[in-house]
Amino acid sequence: MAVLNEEQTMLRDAAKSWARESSPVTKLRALRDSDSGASFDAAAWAEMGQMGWAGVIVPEDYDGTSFGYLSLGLILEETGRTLVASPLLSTALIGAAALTLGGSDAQKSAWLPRIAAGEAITALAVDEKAHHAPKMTALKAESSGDGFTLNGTKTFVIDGEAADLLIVAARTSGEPGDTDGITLFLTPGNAAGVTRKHLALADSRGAAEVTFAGAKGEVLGEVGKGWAILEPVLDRARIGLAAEMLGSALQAFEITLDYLKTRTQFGQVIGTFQSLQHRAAKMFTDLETTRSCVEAALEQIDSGATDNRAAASLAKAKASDLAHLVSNEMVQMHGGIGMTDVHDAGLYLKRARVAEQLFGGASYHRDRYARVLGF
Amino acid sequence: MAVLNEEQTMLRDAAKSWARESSPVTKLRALRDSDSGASFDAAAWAEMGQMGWAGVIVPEDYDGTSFGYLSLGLILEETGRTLVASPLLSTALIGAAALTLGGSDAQKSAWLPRIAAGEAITALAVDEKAHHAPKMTALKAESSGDGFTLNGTKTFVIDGEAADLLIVAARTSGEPGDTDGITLFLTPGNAAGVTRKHLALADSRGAAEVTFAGAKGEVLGEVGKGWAILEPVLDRARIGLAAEMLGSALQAFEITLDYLKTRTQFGQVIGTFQSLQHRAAKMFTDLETTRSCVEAALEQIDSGATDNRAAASLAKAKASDLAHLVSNEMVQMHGGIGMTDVHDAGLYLKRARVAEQLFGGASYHRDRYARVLGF
Amino acid sequence: MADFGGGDLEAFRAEVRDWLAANYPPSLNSPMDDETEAPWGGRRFNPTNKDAKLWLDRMAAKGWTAPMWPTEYGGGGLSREQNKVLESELRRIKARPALMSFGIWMLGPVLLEYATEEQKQRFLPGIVKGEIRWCQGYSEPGAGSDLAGLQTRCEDKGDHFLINGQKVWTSYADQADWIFCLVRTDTSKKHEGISFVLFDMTSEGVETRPIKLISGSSPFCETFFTDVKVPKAQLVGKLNGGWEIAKRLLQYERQNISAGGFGAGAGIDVVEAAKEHVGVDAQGRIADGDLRTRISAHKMDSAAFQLTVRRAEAEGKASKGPSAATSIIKYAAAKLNQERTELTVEALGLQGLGWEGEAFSAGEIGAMRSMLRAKANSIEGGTSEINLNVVAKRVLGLLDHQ
Amino acid sequence: MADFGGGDLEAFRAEVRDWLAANYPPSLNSPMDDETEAPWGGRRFNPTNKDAKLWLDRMAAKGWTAPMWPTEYGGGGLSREQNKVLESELRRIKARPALMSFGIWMLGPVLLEYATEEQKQRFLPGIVKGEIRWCQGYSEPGAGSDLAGLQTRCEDKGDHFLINGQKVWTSYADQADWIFCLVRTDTSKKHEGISFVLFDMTSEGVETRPIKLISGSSPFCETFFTDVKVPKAQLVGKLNGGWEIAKRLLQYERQNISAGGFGAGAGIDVVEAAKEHVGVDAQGRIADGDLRTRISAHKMDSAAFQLTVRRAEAEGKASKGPSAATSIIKYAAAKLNQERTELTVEALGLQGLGWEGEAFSAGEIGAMRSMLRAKANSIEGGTSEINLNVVAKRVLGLLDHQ
Repeated sequence: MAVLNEEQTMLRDAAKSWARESSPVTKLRALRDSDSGASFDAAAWAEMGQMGWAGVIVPEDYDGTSFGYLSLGLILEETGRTLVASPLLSTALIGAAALTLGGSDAQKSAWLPRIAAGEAITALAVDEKAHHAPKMTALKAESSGDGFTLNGTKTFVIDGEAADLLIVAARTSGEPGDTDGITLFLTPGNAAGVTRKHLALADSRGAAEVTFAGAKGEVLGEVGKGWAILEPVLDRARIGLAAEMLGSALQAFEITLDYLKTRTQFGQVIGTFQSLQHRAAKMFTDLETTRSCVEAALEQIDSGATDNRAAASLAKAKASDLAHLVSNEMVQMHGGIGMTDVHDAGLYLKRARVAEQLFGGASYHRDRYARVLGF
Repeated sequence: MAVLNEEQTMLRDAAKSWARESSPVTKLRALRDSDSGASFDAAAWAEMGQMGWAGVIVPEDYDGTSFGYLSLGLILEETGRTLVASPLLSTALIGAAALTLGGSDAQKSAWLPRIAAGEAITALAVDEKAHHAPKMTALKAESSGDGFTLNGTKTFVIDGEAADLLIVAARTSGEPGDTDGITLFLTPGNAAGVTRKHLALADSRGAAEVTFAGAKGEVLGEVGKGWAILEPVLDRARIGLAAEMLGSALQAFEITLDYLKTRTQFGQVIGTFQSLQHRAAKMFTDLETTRSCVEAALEQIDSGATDNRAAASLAKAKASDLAHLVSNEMVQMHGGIGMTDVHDAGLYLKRARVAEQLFGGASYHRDRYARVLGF
Repeated sequence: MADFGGGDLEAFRAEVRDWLAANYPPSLNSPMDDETEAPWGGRRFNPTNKDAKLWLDRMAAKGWTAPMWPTEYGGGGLSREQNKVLESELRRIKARPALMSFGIWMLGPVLLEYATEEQKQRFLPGIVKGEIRWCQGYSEPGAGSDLAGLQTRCEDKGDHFLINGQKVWTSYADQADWIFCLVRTDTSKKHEGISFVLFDMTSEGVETRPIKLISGSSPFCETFFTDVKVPKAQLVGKLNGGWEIAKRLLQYERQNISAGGFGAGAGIDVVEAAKEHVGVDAQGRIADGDLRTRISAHKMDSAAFQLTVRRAEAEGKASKGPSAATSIIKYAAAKLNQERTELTVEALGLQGLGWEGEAFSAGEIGAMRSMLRAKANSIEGGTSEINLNVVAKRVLGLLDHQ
Repeated sequence: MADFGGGDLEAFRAEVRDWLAANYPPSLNSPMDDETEAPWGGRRFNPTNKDAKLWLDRMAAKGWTAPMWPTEYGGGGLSREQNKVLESELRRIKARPALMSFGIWMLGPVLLEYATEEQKQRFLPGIVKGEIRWCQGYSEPGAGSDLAGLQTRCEDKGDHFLINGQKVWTSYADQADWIFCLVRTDTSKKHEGISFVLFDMTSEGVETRPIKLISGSSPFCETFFTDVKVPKAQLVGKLNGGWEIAKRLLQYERQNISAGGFGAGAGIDVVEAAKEHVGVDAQGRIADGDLRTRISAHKMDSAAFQLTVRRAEAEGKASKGPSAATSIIKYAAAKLNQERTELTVEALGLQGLGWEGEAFSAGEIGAMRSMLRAKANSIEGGTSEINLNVVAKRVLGLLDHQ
């Protein structure tokens, strides 16, 4: 655990007890079993908003607290522990980051205070195919009279159905694969020409497929220069998601460790078996090294660094591998009971698989890390 | 172990007892400590020749026994157990295969009986750079009067210094990377224009760098169509080497298993520790599955199959991974004593690393396997 | 029969071929219309396509639902070579199985070995005919890997046994007619206090509850016994002698699992998924080199596994005893299927993350669910940890911790 | 000292800077001419470049060879913050170390804690000055991981101890002046029968024999004791109380190993080796995608490790106790160095397989030998298996097998 200041310690403790007491894993089950198709629990989000969590990285000028990314990461980690389904990532992190980094004064004024208050939901619409590939943006934006119209389809849009504001990566020039020619647009979720379809994913939170058919878009940042905002925003998203995944993996590990200490077979507590001990110790090693990457990445953003590519790919790749390993071991070490739906292991496993892919899997980020390092 | 016929069983048993009694690992130590730069023990090779092992795949018409590749693989496995340094691979397998597959009657008559009798050593000169890449052949062969002259350098030539006959892959047309335009040549080891330099490798067997400066070469097979011989010969070499590596890994495993059964720490035989038991059981799993691949590949050649690419890459990749794992575990499970030069663990480790790279490492063969399978 | 001549076998092949031509219902050449056609037999077997039942009855009449069992108990009485011919002819016409049955795969072989003559006469013919569908009462909530730790009590009440307790992971308990069940008849001992009994699932006091898995619905049930009365004639083997039978039966179960691996070949192919969703480069290689490498390694391990199964079979036949390679097959099969299904989900990307709904094809949803279901491969029928312990101790000769 | 002001520190920095400008011998700015200049000190320290000795003497005079030890024993008496300033100034001018010493890294700290005042006065100043070179007599052929199983006997002969036995893995025993040594003073107990003694390596009956490793020559020795007489005043701590001291000393040893990792950054860089020998594609990527992926994963793990070392340090400082992350550092460092050296050999291809001779550069031969030498990283100073046991038990709270 990073060395925290008083304000960070308070935030972390508040998040920890809120997640444990007010939003345990049973809440995710309830959301799933409600069959509402909602990607989060609105009541819980309202509470989170009241606690100020939606405004942690929003500048004070726009009614946020400007506590920074490490603070937000701590909340994501704690809510990740109990698999809290919330727009913390899509809105409090991604939406706030995109508007802060790329928004005009008017855009900031219009949206940041509402985000900070927990009143507006935002969603980033970037991917178009099954695998994360932001440079491959093909969705067309064409200049038309007073603005731009968008045509095309985005998928894997987190909290896309609930979003009041869609932040859309579109192509105004160049070819898929080019970073030049990508432009970001703001489009209200309920704008004419926008249709949204629910994608029911294994994690019970899901995502949206969003189709734009002549919908109007307002430019965020500069035309053709969206990559300069999109890439830093995606890196922040990856780091924030890695913090959430770290929390989930840690909780899954702790639940498993408890089981190892209580389950008896062959007259022995199974945690006394050396092969399980060594596997547990290796998981602990991965947890500790991943934590270092996640916290360092959060601190690096807070320090004002402009290039967080390596740090983000490192954090996301390590968190993905960690989530993969720990979720598998959680099931295996629980044996049969871990395979049943009444146990939480499956929920951790399914969330892990979705989070692993979101904003690029370990494979994507190993490739990217190598590129950034020049090989 | 494959189901063997009587002749194969006898060969295997003979090889096993000869290796154990007449050529234990101390022989490799002696070769190393002699500082002679020799790549094998001539006296041992003479014995092997007398037992007929040099002619196992040589057709009966040329004084061989035509027992086949499975038989030769069994000998390689048994001699691999005690790290016997011999030209069994370079000559009895590669040389015999190249001449049998590509030689004219005259060439076969000239060389195969001498190979079968253990009287001639052959060496395949294919690689030119640090990584195995037969298609990248660049060494130039130019037509000149009655034949061809060769100019260029080959490296990692196994038994190249001792070779009476060099089998050289050269380029008569096309560019490095093309398979068309590669031609195989026969050149006596002591031919004018051939110079050979010893490469002292970690396995104490070494290899040669062979430079051709206007040396004459006699075409083996057809001009420009050498790939049709070279690739099948390399596949046979990979499979034979995999058999040798299987034997070395098996012996390394058995030595380690014995140590696990006798070494005591904390008042326990260390083989009772579950984490070591599981690691041993996983090595055993890899030994068994690798054996299946090696034996199936040998049997596939004997069956007359013409395309052995997948089988060869499978056997060599699996054998390389196996050798890597088992040699590492051998040192680790022996602890400090395994790190000392007086123990054999280092010899198994060093031979493993050289054999892993020879004719393509696991990485090369995973890539090739995927290509052959069409992805 | 040992030197069964090739000529006789060919005559047998002709006979099988003729019989199949005359007796295999053409309507079974199409895929199953619905799950009711899965030929599990039993009292409630009522397939939508009645030919599934006809096929079962015809095969059962020849004893070919249990081809190598003795004819006196309804089996086919075939030699191993004849059985291979029968199997190859069934494969040739792509015949559906006539009967899927735990009775044939697991219970029958141990009854042939351990039951009294009376019990064999009573139970085996019904198994061959598929009249009775069986389930297996082994695992309990507190007895998984440590099966012998089971606590379901069986008391001797003079003229009958009285059974109380709970089983878990009972496959198809809610659809089975009878159960073969391990019970505790002596609480003062562990392995020597277990007995093997058979009883009717319609007995008073038997209750079943289906188990939902992380992958969705499943054939597994929890099964509860409350004062279930069982006639003493339904004890197989000796009182307190059930552990030996239990272990033997597990061998048959494992052979069953090993033979096919886990769901190999089913569903979306990982290479095709990667080519479609990840794309290929100019040389036709999967564009993601990292994923491609892992797929190649997996394909190699898969090939190595298949070759090992084949080798173990050949060696087993040649040496008349199990090959050492068989000991690692269950462990390797579980690992491979987990790898295969994980790689498929990864190759599919977002399309591999779907749980339900029209945005995903049945194959894509199947990929996710297969990946989840495959996690049990290293748990069911003996955990991988137990498998490795067994290899270390029985095959490698390492000792228990003192 | 706790609220040491920034201003005072800056004054100290200026003082250090001036002193270094005046006292660091310019001839040491060049690389070492030969191994004799490695500043291990001791009676036989006789560097070709005499300035190495001069530099040692000047630093020792200020106590800066042991900057944070009390001045009364010859140390520098610096605070933690001052020491950081000193270190940063030494780094700034790229100063060679003045003294490398097991006496400073390992023995001194436990003497400060366990020795009598008389022993401190006798031994510590000599350590600070580098007058005596020390070696460590811990492992024995039968006592590796199970160090407490050591058998070297130490008998009480009234006015002296008599030592008989054998040590192994004694680094530089053949060049050391004195040894700190674990001996058995009670054969009826295990941990409670061990004592910690110091003695002169020139004592009669001491013999050393260098150990050749799989990677070539090494600083390790076998050390034999035959009726070695040791004055009783050279027992540190209580008779039979040596195990506690031994463990404490191992902590210092591990801290030492952890701080730098194993040989990180030394030798040929794996990325450069791969680019040169494997080549790059049109996009500048290492052409072998499989190797590239593994190098990238390794570089990530390496970065994660460095960040963890840094975090553990920061947390340790903030909480005044060791961070849980420290428990995994030795294990992770060994694994990383083994990976790094293996990948380098693999990337070099044939050029990584050389053992000697002109066909290979010193760096290439070093790559092979480093890979071989690195195999010991997971053995020396506590095996990885022991490290994992310790994490499982002390950090995760799992219990011993019953």
